[in-house]
Amino acid sequence: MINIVFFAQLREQLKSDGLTLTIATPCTVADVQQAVLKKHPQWRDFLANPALMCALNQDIVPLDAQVLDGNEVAFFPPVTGG
Amino acid sequence: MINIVFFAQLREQLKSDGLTLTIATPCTVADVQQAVLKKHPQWRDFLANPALMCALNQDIVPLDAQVLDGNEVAFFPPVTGG
Amino acid sequence: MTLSSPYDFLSVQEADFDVAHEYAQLRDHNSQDGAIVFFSGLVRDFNQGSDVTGLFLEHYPAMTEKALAGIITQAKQRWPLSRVRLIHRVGQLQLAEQIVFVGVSSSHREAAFEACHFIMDYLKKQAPFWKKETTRQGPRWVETLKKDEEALHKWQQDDPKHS
Amino acid sequence: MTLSSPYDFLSVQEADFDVAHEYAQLRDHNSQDGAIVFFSGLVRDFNQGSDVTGLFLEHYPAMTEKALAGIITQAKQRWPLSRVRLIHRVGQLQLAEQIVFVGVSSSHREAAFEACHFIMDYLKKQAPFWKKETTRQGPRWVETLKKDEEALHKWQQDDPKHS
Repeated sequence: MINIVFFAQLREQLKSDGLTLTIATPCTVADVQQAVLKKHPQWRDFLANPALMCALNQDIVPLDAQVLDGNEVAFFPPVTGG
Repeated sequence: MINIVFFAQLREQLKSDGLTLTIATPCTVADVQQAVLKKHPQWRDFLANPALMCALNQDIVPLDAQVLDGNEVAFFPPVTGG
Repeated sequence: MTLSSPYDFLSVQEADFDVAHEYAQLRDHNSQDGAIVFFSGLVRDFNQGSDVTGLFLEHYPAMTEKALAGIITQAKQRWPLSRVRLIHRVGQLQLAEQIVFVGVSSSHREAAFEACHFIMDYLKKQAPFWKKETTRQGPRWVETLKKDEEALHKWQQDDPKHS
Repeated sequence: MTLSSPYDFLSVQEADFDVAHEYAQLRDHNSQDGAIVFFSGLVRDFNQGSDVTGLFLEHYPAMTEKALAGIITQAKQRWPLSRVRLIHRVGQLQLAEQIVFVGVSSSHREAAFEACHFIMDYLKKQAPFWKKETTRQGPRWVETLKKDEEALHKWQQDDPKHS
């Protein structure tokens, strides 16, 4: 099971702060993204945005990073703290 | 009349914090330096040091800066504040 | 990830911070360091063309401290820093309130300036905080700035490991 | 030379200064600025290979404030700074005492970092202060450092007026 979380504008656009999905692992962050879109196709305009950042177990990673069962995958807009 | 002042190591080496000299103006800072050395030839080792900085009326200047009557000329080692 | 030195400090908090206290923590019992540099970021009333009246700071709680500790570790690998203190606030902030503090001490002025600047540039691009401004035109998520991206590239070019 | 803005402040003094007060002066009633950077320089116990126990700071009184005001003016011509505060102490200082404070506020982080760094680099090479350290080996005038010269060249190369 993968824990998927969303933040900021993306959370508001999807009206969801996350979900859990059971998918075959190991897979990639991009595979997780596609599995989410398969379940929620109406999220495509927001979740398929190439400007989004991804984190895997709380580290920023590229879309091809390897995901294992039990991992947490986060999608969020470019950060604006500081 | 030119007011000449020395600071820091140079002041200690010369055992003088300055002097006044009457010389023909306009002249250059280098001319002032030579006039001081003519009067105090024993200062040559310290006052002819090319690492010294010069200020004319409290602005850092090169040796060829023009000096007028009544000006203040300062010689000092490289600064080390901050 | 945790901080490796007891003299370093990292906090993500709703409460305000006291710059005088932070400065004292960098300075006290520290006669080997000649240089302290700090940055303080404040809520300003004008940003990206709107009149700002306040700010809400969202973050990713599980990730925030880990990301900031990683940035501090990178800075300490790159410059000789004795102490680093970093505080970032979250939640609702009013106009002119303090948002972020980064303070570093070093025996060398150049290292202190560069490391403090580096930490802020990396924080701006890699720490999971998002600002939602309250403006006279309504609430609005702050957009990322291209110049913040460029600020990061500068450090990557300067770093022998990346050139 | 005098400072052109009532928000700027410059002092050459024997007395210590209070960083919290200086920070408040940079920050209070200033909701347009998002960034404050400051540098604080301290007497450290080890410099150029000797154990330092104290410091005497000599200066050229007629020139000091003029030189510092000129550096502040240059920084304000080069970066959008709202407020600049600069304090340099003179006379006898003990170990770990504060020597110098430079604080700037700006609407932009990069400007605040660069201007504060610039002011310190220029002060180190162009303001008429001289340090005489008390060390366990006796008193000793501090030597100028080649890296301080190089720090200045960096700003001259960066400045379009010099390239």
